Amino acid sequence: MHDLAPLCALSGAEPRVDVVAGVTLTENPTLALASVMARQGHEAACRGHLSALLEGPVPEPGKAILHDPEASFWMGPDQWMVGAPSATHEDLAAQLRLRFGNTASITEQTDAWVCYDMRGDGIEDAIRLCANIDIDQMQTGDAQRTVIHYMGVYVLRRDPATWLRILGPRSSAKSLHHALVTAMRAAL
Amino acid sequence: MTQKNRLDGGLIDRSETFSFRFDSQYYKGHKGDTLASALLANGVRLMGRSFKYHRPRGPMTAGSEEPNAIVELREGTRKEPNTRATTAELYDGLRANSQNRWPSLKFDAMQVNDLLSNFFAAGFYYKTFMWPAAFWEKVYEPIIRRAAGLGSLSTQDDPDGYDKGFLHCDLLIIGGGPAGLAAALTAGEGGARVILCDEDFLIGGRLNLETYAVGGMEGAAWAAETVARLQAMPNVRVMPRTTVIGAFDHGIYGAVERVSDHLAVPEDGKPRQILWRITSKRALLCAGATERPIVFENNDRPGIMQASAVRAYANRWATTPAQQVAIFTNNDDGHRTASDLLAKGVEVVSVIDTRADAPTSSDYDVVAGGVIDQTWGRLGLTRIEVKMPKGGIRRIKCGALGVSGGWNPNVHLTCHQGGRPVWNEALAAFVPSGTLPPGMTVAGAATGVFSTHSALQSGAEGAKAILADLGIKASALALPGAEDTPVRITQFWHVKTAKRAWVDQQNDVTAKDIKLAHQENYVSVEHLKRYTTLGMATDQGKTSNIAGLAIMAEVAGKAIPEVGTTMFRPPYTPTAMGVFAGRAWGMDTKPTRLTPSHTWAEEQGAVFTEAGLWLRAQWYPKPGETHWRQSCDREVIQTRKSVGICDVTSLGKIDVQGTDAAAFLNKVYCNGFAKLPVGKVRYGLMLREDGIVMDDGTAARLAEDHFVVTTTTAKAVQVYRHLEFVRQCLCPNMDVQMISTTDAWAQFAIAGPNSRKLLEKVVDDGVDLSNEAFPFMACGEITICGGLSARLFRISFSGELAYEIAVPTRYGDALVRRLMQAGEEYEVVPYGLEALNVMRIEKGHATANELNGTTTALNLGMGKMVSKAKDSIGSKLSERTGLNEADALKLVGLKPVNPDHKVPAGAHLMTKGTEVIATNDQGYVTSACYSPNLGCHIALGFLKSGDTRIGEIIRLVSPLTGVDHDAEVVSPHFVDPEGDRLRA
Amino acid sequence: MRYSGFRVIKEALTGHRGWGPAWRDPEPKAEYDYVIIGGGGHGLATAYYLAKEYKQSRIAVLEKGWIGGGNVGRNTTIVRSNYLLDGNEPFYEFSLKLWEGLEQELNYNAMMSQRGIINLMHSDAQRDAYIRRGNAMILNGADAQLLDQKQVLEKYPFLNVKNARFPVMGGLLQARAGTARHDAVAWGYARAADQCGVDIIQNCEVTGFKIEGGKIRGVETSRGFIGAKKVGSCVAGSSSKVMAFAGMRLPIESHVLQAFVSEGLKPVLPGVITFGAGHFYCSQSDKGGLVFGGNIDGYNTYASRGNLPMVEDVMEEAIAMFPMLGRARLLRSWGGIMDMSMDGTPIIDKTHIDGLYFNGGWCYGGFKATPASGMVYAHLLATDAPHDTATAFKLDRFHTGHMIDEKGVGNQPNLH
Amino acid sequence: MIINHPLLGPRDSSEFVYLGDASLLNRPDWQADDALEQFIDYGHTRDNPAGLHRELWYHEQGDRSWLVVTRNTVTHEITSVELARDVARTEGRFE
Repeated sequence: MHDLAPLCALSGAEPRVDVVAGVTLTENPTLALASVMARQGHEAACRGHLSALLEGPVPEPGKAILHDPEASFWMGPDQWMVGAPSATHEDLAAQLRLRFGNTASITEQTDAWVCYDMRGDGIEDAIRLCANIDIDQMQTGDAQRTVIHYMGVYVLRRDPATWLRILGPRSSAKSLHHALVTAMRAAL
Repeated sequence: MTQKNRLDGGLIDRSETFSFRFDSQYYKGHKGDTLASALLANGVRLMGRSFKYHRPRGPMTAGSEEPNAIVELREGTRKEPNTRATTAELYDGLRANSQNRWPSLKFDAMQVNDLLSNFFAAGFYYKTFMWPAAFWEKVYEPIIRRAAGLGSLSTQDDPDGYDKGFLHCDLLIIGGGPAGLAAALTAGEGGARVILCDEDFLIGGRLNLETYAVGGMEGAAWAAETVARLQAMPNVRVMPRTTVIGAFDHGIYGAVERVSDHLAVPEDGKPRQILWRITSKRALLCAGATERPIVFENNDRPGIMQASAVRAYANRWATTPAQQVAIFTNNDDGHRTASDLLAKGVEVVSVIDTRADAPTSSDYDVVAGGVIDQTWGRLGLTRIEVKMPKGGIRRIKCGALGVSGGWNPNVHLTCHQGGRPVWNEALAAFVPSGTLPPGMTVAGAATGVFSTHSALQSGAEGAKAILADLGIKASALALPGAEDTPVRITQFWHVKTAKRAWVDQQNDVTAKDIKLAHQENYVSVEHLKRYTTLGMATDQGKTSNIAGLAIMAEVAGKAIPEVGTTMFRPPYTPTAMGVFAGRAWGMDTKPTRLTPSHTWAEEQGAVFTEAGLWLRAQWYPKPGETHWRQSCDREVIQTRKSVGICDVTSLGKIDVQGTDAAAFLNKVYCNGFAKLPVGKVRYGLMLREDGIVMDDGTAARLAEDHFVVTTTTAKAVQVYRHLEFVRQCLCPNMDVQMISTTDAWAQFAIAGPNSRKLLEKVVDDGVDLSNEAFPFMACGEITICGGLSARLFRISFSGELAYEIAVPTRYGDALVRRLMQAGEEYEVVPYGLEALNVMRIEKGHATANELNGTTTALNLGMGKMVSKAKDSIGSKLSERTGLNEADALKLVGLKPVNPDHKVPAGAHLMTKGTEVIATNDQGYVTSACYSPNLGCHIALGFLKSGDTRIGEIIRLVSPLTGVDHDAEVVSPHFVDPEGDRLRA
Repeated sequence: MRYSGFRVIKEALTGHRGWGPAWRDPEPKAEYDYVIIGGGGHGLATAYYLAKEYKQSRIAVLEKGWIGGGNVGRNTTIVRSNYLLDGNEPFYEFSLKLWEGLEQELNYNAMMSQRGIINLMHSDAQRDAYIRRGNAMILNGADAQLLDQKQVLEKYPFLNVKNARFPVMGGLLQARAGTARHDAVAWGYARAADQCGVDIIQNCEVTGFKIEGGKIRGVETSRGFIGAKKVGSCVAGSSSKVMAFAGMRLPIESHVLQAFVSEGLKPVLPGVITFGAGHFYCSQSDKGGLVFGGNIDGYNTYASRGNLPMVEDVMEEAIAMFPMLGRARLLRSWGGIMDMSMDGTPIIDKTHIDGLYFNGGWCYGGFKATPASGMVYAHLLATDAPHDTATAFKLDRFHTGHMIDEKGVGNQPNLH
Repeated sequence: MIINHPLLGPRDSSEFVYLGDASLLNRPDWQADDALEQFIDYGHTRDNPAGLHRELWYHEQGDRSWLVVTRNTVTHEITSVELARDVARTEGRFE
């Protein structure tokens, strides 16, 4: 085991937590991520492997499958993100490569993203000040790519529905955090 | 002060008394007042001065169409110039000051302009101020600019925050009067997602301003009850203080919610205003109508107002501009004002009706067929003179005159996508045309149906039809009973006079100006507007445009619709610029991207610089270093002598996979990639389709079907977009998959002769870094520090033996610390962008300064890289003759002849002995630095036929910065031209 | 009738009864030597210089609506000659010199005001590029000065330098640049051309060309056929539509540019200033309105209106530069259709049809070019040879590879 | 504007980046006799119609699909949106 200590995206050793009017925003460093892109001509087989992994249907456009331990959301045509707890899946990309074989291109994505969990009553009001998505129409299991203050993000509605997960570019973690907390303070 | 003109009743809250100040005087008002209503209640009519002639002015309206009563609201950093007193909500402690006057509102020295008005006729400035020519900027214009503008800015940073937000709905209802409320009830009860916006702080529109009964109760009470019902519906969002400012494509509306403008200071963390972008499936415009004036001589004195405004002040705000009021009207609605005022105990001295068949009244005096001939009162109306129908003048003492020239539907938003309203002769008004913004319908007075009953009905029916269109079933609303008075109007636009009668009050455009414009052939409505400035003031002609058109029609002998109508454009009312910016200002203008070593670099005291959105370490000063050059030189020297470390994470990284990945790269790079072996990196030049260099970088082949492509920091987004274009649009059948991994990997350059030794201390056992096992341009996946997966590339930007190592970003901080620790014995230095730049110039490597979007591979000395043996993007158009001329620019190195001289970037190159003029220009310097290794300044630049001019002494000129000296043309590779160090 | 100080005073004292029409409204004649299509600034200037400088006669300007209603009537009024490239700078400097004497030339006060333009710079690379450009300007006989941050702040003390996301390092100043009253430019040229005998025919839309044996014979219009020996198209914004009548496809796309004006404010901005970390330019008019703009919306369009995202972009940059503008109010916005060319540079050239000429592709730099565009186009029409300052604006430059790409963004019009 | 993405439904146009005429899908054959002329035309000449226009938009802040959007340049009405990859496969010249 190597001896380098990881840092959270906000540069802390421990994840950051903010609470505004009962809504919490938590930096979540425990998520391993990898993208799965079907190889041309292997689309069906790739979906099959993904379906087996998720023990059910694969996510369609705009959707996530909130399965444990591996979950997934749709990123683009024949392209998905797979996430899992990093404690058990630090080598997620390698695991997926084994599973998918030559049916998909797998890319390590864990450190490309910062993950924030926003939970509580009123999260919709905060999101309305951030992103041009119809948050009221988003149900548990919906996943949308959108923009928060120039930063491309994914917003996922989790279970329970008072829980949103926001994935943003890791290098902009601080700016995204600032945008989210500012919106929470303005809206809540 | 007593509120001497305060009446009984109204919708103000007398339980809350606010103290406020206008200019130096303190007054009292109540919650629910506007600044204008509170001032009127205190007997103040004079609130402003006009733009050109500095005429004394009071409020003309009770709403957002106000041209006259505009003030500087608040003080200090929160000062808001040009604020309409008629919409500014009163709060305790409010401060406002009059504007565009000196020294005081009552005595304004600039009113001398009024006496000289004969000289200031429309367009006068186009005919004069031309002699002598030099006097314009020096004499005339400074005088004009001294008089420019209305209010003044604080000139200090706005202390308040703004937000932008996003809303989605089935139906957006714009305006909460009877039509809007009936529509909202219908749609809300039908289950549609509804947003109801109203610019007022009290929703209800004219229901709050009138005495009409609705459903057996007072109109205002019905409105309040209805609003409460709507607010209780989860599918309805009721938004008071929210102005819909623009109708944009595909059902998108901009709306500004004034969250905190009714407070002295916004609450902590809360915005002053929010710009909502509303995405609607349908919109129903229920914006009501605006009463227009009749134009007559001296019709601009404080106290002369819209008749409907006089009754609005009486009914809603329980105030009157004066105890004795006269009315001037051409329609029945003017009489409504008279009866409302009487009911409030205000004396109606006379109703002058232009119509010979005017209705009579037993309650007040009516002059049928009379017109206003003249008015008196310097700072406020004291007397009117009426031209009687049978001749003769009647003088009437009064402090206010309500004028009613009929009503204009508020069609503004219907025009935002090019629709032009059409003339309705019966109403004597423009009404919305059939060409509306797609998805919009119009109801209520905005369509020209003016009775309360028909407004309620058209709102309800409009909503029902929209819901049916959306497939939502709505039941018919049980309409409450309301008045259904027909419109009776006889067109009458202005009382003819040889003197001045104001059409556009704020900009001081008179009927005479319009006639002059006609006389000079500025007849087209747009010429009229631009020549006279009619309709260009802060009210955008809401009360003046139609009268102006009517007068032009009359002098041109045309019908009004033949003269045309003017376009209304966003915003509907003037809108604070800050709200469009939202939170994007100051340091938050754009997001900031931080490198993985940022925290560590901060600890080292690094100085940072912007590179695109990234913050990158520019240099790392050591104690005692007082100038950046000292740090930079040290970093360069130490790196070339031993070893240095630089965070290069910001370079774009793209994962390219698939069985056709190599063929794909072969297509996008002008040089060959098909045969690059696994475990090797290659430099690649990417062209735009027009043959100009887009970007350069490297591609590392990690596996047969797996490459990692790097881009420059600046072009990462553009290159990715381009690659997706090629992949999806030009090579749709290639098996290629791509994803950006820029943020996923922390990447560090380790450069210098000791870089291998340093690296050997952190790589795991079994990783062979020897030159044989891992030669220049090798790459591979390795483990370090006891098992951490990493990618290693033997590439060099500095020209030294160098590597770039990448680890998952979360370990970047730990890795840089470990590398620094491991390098202690070699006196390793971190180096920043400055040192990086020096080393790459010394090596002759191009960067953004050279890849400036106009340079070709040929210019860069890499013309041979453009393969003719294959098709790649840009290769064909790079063959054009103009890009391959004999004297084409070539990248060269430059050294000063006098070693003390600089070779500054941006200087131009001239052949010795030629005149320093543009036609002799031979090229320019792109990048320059001091080279601590060569001990002099050096530079890269482009020179015509430069590759054949090595050794030539050339003249370097920068007249802009006072440089003119000689430089020697040399090879761009100042350091290690053979590349031995790279391969060591 | 000449405008003069005496005349202004006399008319003021006699009720302005003596002012005549600024230009006539003649009926179109059956034939002209020259027909200029487009009564914008460039078309009117072309007609004026054809008559005045090149001593030609029998000239008509055909305008589909009202004169000055295109981009000369809807721009941000900036006049400058701070270009980099050899193909451009001599032309724009020639234009600026014509501006400097325009009022006297036209006997009409277009209020050309040389209050200076500053392009802010925010990085070392940008400074290097500005130095190169400033030098190119000077080498072409124009003026340029490099300012440091302190010098910029002396002129614009309200500029945000305290907490600016992109620090202001200084700026490139062209002191002779400035603004002019845009409508007055069109009217001034119209009046002067009219006085030279040019027929300005409004509400006359060209609907086709009559071409025989590869030679132009005249134009079809909404008011009937009008014969012409030479026809010059000058309809930037609609160039593709008009030239399609001659079967031509152009290296041009039509795009909308929005512009904005604030409420009238007491002067705070002495000249023109542009943001270098984005695209934003601003000045303050003699009436006190802040006049500003930014990028085009970015998609092909012929609708003279824009959308909200670009409004927000422009305002964000305004606030980034001047946080004090947060409480200033936007009064009005408008949109104009631009001929966006493939390299961001105009085209003034003959066409493959004998007697048919083309002037267009002005992107959003056409206003400042008005006098020179008129002069060099008149030169081309009268002499069949390009003017010395406009030899590079050729229609075939994309064939030969002689693009004039100031921004260095290539053949994608919406990036220019 | 709102672009009705064939997979994701209506999306705000600010998520997209505009390129230009969809004729850019028809990249000429580099080995044709008049390849240079064809590339010059491909790279620079445009119909630029006032009316229906097929054009390329890239869903940069979305699923990264390139789309062919048919839009009226006078009214901005969008009548069709297709995945550019599908269009390229059926209409374009490609290898």
